[in-house]
Amino acid sequence: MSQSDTAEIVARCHVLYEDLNFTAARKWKDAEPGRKVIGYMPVYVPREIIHAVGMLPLGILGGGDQLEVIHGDAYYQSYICRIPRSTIELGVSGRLDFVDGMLFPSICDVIRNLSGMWKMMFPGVYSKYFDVPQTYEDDVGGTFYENELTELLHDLEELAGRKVSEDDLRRSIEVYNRNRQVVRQLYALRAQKPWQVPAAEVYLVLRAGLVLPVEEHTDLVEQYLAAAESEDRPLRDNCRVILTGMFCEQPPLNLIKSLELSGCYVVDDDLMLVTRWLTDDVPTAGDPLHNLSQAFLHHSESTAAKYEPNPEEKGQYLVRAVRRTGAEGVIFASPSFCDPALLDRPMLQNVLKEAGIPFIAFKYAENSGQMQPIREQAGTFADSIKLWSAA
Amino acid sequence: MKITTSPAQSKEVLKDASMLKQKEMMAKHYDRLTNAEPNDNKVASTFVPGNLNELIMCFDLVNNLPEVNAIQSGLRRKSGAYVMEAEKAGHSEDVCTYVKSDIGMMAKGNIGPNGKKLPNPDVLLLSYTGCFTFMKWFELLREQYNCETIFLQTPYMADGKITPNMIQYMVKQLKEDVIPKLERVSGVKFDIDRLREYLKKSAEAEDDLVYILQSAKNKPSPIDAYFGGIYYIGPIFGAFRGTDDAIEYYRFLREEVDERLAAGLGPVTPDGPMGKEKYRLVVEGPPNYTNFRQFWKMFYEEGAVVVASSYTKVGGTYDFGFRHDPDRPIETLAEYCLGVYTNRSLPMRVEMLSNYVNDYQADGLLVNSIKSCNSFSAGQLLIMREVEKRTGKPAAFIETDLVDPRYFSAANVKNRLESYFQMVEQKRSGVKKEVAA
Amino acid sequence: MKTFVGIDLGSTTTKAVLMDEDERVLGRGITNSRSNYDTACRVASQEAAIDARFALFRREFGAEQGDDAQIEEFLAGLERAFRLEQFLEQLNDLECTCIEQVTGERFTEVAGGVKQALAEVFRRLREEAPAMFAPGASRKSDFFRDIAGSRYLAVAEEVARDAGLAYELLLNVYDKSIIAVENRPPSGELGEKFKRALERVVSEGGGLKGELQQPVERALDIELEETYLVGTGYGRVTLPFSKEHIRSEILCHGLGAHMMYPKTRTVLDIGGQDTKGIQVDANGIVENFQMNDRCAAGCGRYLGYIADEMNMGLHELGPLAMKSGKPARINSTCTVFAGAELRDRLALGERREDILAGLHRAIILRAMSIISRSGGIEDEFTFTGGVAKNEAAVRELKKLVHENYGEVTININPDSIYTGALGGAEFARRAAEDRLEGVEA
Amino acid sequence: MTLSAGIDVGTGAVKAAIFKVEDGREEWLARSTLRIRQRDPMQLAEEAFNETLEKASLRIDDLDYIATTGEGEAIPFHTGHFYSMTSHARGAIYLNENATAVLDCGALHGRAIVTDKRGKVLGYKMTSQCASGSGQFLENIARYLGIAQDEIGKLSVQADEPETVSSICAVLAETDVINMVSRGITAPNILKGIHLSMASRLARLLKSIGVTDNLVMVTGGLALDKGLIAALGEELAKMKGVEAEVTSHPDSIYAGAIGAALWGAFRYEILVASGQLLKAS
Repeated sequence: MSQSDTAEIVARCHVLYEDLNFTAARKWKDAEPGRKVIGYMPVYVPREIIHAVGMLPLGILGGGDQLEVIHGDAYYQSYICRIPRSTIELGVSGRLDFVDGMLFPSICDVIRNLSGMWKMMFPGVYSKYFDVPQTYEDDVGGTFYENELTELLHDLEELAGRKVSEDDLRRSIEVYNRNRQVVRQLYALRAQKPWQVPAAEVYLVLRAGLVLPVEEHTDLVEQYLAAAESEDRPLRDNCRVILTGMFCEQPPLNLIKSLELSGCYVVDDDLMLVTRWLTDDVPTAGDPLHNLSQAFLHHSESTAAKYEPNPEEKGQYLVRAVRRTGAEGVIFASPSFCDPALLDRPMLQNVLKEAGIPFIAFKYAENSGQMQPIREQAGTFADSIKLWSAA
Repeated sequence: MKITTSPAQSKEVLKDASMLKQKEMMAKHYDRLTNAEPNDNKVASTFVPGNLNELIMCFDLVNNLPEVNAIQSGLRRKSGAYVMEAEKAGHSEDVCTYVKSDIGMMAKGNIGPNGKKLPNPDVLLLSYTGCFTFMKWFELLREQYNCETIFLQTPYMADGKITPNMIQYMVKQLKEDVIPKLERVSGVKFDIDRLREYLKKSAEAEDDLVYILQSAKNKPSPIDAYFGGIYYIGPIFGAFRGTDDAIEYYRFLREEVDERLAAGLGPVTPDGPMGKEKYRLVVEGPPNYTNFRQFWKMFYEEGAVVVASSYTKVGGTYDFGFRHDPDRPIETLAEYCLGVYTNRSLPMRVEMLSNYVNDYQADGLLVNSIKSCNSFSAGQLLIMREVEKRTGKPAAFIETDLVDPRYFSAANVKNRLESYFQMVEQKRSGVKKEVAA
Repeated sequence: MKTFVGIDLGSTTTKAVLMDEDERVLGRGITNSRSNYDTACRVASQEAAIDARFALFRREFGAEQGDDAQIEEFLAGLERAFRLEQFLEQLNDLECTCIEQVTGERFTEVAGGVKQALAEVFRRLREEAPAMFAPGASRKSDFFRDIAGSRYLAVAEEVARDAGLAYELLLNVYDKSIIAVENRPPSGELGEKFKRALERVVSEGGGLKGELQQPVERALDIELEETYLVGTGYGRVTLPFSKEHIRSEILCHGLGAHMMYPKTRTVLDIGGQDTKGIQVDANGIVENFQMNDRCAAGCGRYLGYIADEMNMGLHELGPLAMKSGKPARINSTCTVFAGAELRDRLALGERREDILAGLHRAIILRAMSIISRSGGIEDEFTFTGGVAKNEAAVRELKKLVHENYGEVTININPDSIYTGALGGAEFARRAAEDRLEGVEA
Repeated sequence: MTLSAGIDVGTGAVKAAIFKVEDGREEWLARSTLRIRQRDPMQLAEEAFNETLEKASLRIDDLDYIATTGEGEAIPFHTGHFYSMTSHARGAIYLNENATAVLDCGALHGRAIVTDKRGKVLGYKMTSQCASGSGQFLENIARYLGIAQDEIGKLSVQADEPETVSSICAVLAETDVINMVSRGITAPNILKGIHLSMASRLARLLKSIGVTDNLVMVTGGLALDKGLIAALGEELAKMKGVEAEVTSHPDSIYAGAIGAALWGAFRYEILVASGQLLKAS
């Protein structure tokens, strides 16, 4: 492994990020006959299963701020968030014509309905609404989820024309465990030295993981980690914040950059949760689907798309994250018109209030162009923490 | 013909006898609710789609429906202030106004339509059927009331079918979680025969409901299946399913409809019997409640009658044969929840609406897209296009909101409706002229 | 003679079309829509009637448009002279009104100075007026408000500076007066004005033109009977017409486009505050339509805000945008925030033409969505409304139409702004015909 | 003694102020404001700044801290930048020591801020989305009605039956207003209606950040609009649990520049005290 510097790695990730034609995934597919690509939307799908049948899981997170939406708007009213329209645009414009299947996980009503739209608009393509349990007892939600996983596996096996053994699944879990480990290291490093690991870079490095084969991505993260640790970057007089509330439609890169420009180091975030959804390694011994199900039920991130059965636990994950990372405040940034995130927000804010943690909130769309109001709000937040941190 | 002037509301409003009866029932129910505490009754809050009224009654719980409260607030023009109240408390302008109206109402003292304070619920029965927002709604209520919350997940019918896994999952939730918790909260032991008894009564009323809704296949239609339909579904989608009251109401309503049918009459509007039926429409989406009469008037003034609507299926889809089945009491509850309109996939909805346009001989589909309800609204433009394609009938699209008056622009809606009616008319006369030539 | 009138009361302009019994357009008139819809209708009708006179003159000469260079030259001269007459009449009105406004607290100490300044401003305006209506002169717009307004502001700034007066005072007097003057359209004494204009033309030219006087007078004597009127457009609900005289603008635009281009199947209309995509059949009957929703982002008014922000005339935006080779990517078409976005980008060093080109593209992208909603584009495609005159918008539209729908014929008529009124006039003609035949309207 | 300058680059105007702070005493030495009107704000900022220097008889080297705020991040000669809500909060406290809440009413955005007595920001929020409740919208309507900026307030307070604007989009709201004129609604009632709808948004903003019985200082371009102040008072009075009073100050438009200058001095003293910076003189 040759030593690259961060700029080089980030530049490569940036190219992948901006590529709305998914050239990397197309190349992967064309490299061997019979290869198949399965697209998935945020927040979480069990990529291990797709990997085990030899397919490439391709994360599709909307069109960002560079895609011109011409047909997508024809399907959505102005009060619906942006991601489904840009996703449809990607589909209608042929940018996803190499994708052999689409998974629409259970996020919200909009993405749920998009699954049905996809069936009608692209009848030749496998598409599935991937339902997950909102109850977490092993016997109830667990059984339901294991059955859902089995169904998905069967579907994919049929699509691939091959059977998958338990060992195949275990190997894939192992591969993803490895990826989860390096991503956890990356987040830990940033929490420790945020000036060495800018938020926009972390974001780009992770985004690359949605279009690259996981093995390649693990290498890339490792390279970045090594490079980031060896470089010396100037420490700025910034405050430390956690960025939360963006569990589906991702903010434009400029927004993430603007936060740091206006004086905030991001020490934790919930961007692209799929990469960190399972918080621990998934055991490889025993029934792999059961293990995946157990991990989902008992070791997964909290987010607005999930029901919290225990009222005492509501929002505590944020407080814990603040303590863990030494953050001085929380920035809620949520997509406009996102019912789950925006309805969750007041409850989370109450928890933070109780814990005496300062916070601010604003909304964005993946194609927001005006960063001035964002800079102003984040800047004021940073100002007040800086001016009064000792007071 | 039983047309009576309602003395309670403004004097010019005309109502059928059935509407008056229904109003009485609702009033009685609200009194039961607001008297729950002195009468030592316990209260369960739950939602309309997939509501388990029969089960709730098994535990002597009074059924409180926050959605219906929000509707009542909308009709009484209070929802605007409630929504603002919730926004003041930090809720986003972007989110569901049903939720905000409910939360704003609590903040302003939780006064029900009868002017008395609504009780705090003893249990929140969160059945999130066909709508994710319900989940957040009850998390918010739980934060407020700090009471037992029971969660029932209804899997989405994404592939157009009910799988054994879905039924099994729901039955397990009901047996292992919902029923034991309801027993604990109410102190009443679950009696499955009692449930069977209620389910039997449900099915009886459901038969009459289907008859009434399908009477719109006649020309002229004796009912308006949207504006009138909202009154008709009230009891069975709410706290009355499984009661003798409901059986009696639907029998009464059926007779009323039969009378109009026999006399060849159209529906009764707030301004009296409707004039000549000029347009027959199928409507997709919930209505607007803040300007309900003004909205309805835009239709009947032009001679437009709604012959079928999807909104009258949110609390259960009965016209394809489903009835609550006393012989499979728990499974039938699961199937009921799974089948409600918003839990159906988009292809299923397209199928249903296309069939309505054809079966009810409608001139076309009108979509009333509601800002608040993504479960309904996301994808409606495609639904509209597909139904047009399949039926060859033109469709139109308007946008309002359930209970947020800021999203009802009368001029805007009227402009589109007028354009739509004129377009239908123009097409017809075009056809006529071609035939004549 | 019998005439049929269609009036399209839009949110920014009101258009009228006068049609004869043979489905031929006699005249077109346009004016600013204003707070008083009755007035807007009256002015537009009057403008159409004036225009119709020119058609009648031509008929009296037995000439088709453009046939006879001499006659065309004469008629053009006559029109300029007529416009000048009308302009001067309104200018006088504006002056009187302005002077009346010089009262109250804010003027206590400066009333004399302001009145003097006003007199000077209007003297200069009158002086330069004939040049504005000289052959070949270009005007910012044809509306009194725009012509007088832009010149007033320029002249008043000079005069105020010379007199050491606050420019704001003169500005305020004007802002107050212009509405009153607009709502008081020029007198209906058209015959008189035509005669004065004729005299002016004769006195300036002489010779042959004397012989033309008789046919002109004959044409002036023809009475135009308003047989049936149909109103449409945004303001139609407030029109003082009964229901059978009102048609939805969707139907009118569909029919109007069909009349101009009978093979039209898809119509795009970008108006001041709404954008419509309409599908019509072979008879001009509307099959489907979609409009923008509750938000007026990306409609014509957007360009108005941009023009204000850039201190440019609306007509100047397109040409400047055409100079760009690299349009900026603009993601927000919210009209009111347009100014902020513009400033943001200018501050970042982007070029004005690139930003403008990006803004034009953004408008057209939004229109493309609405067309897509209404069912896409089928051959032939007709683009109507005020924005159809903007070359930069048209350029983006053509590009996007061809990229997304292949080779389709794109029709843009110089009179496309009158499409709705034209449809209205035809509905009026048909209604009168039906009434005659006893067919139910 | 600390000498500091604040430069506030806004959407409509550039403001500059110079302060002398000694033993907690704050002395306002000079001020200057220039309207932007399609000129380069950066150049104007320099002009305004030079004007204040001249008025205070100072040279740029005499200043210990030059703070920018608003859209002034790009001014090359600044020592530090404070975001506008930070500086408005401080400016408001300076103008009235009891003002622990601030409403900054600018052309496009409204900003609500709550502070403690020292000007420490405790909470804040900005309006976003459509602009029908913005100052820009009000300005457009006033121009349409032929009313000068400084007359708006006076007319608005004469309203007897204010007409509310229903539309959410500013462009559509404009049409609403045109309809009102044609229905014979008077200018005072129209303006008051707009003021009320703006005020209602702003009042909600205040409530949502926890304003209860604070004194609210209105700053920014609309601070001197009596009509808006009155409407705000009415809207707040209607609000349960809020006893806030609204006030303004003739120097309200300088709030940002004042705040920036004072925070600059504050920050400078911290830096000196913590040894991160050596005092020049």
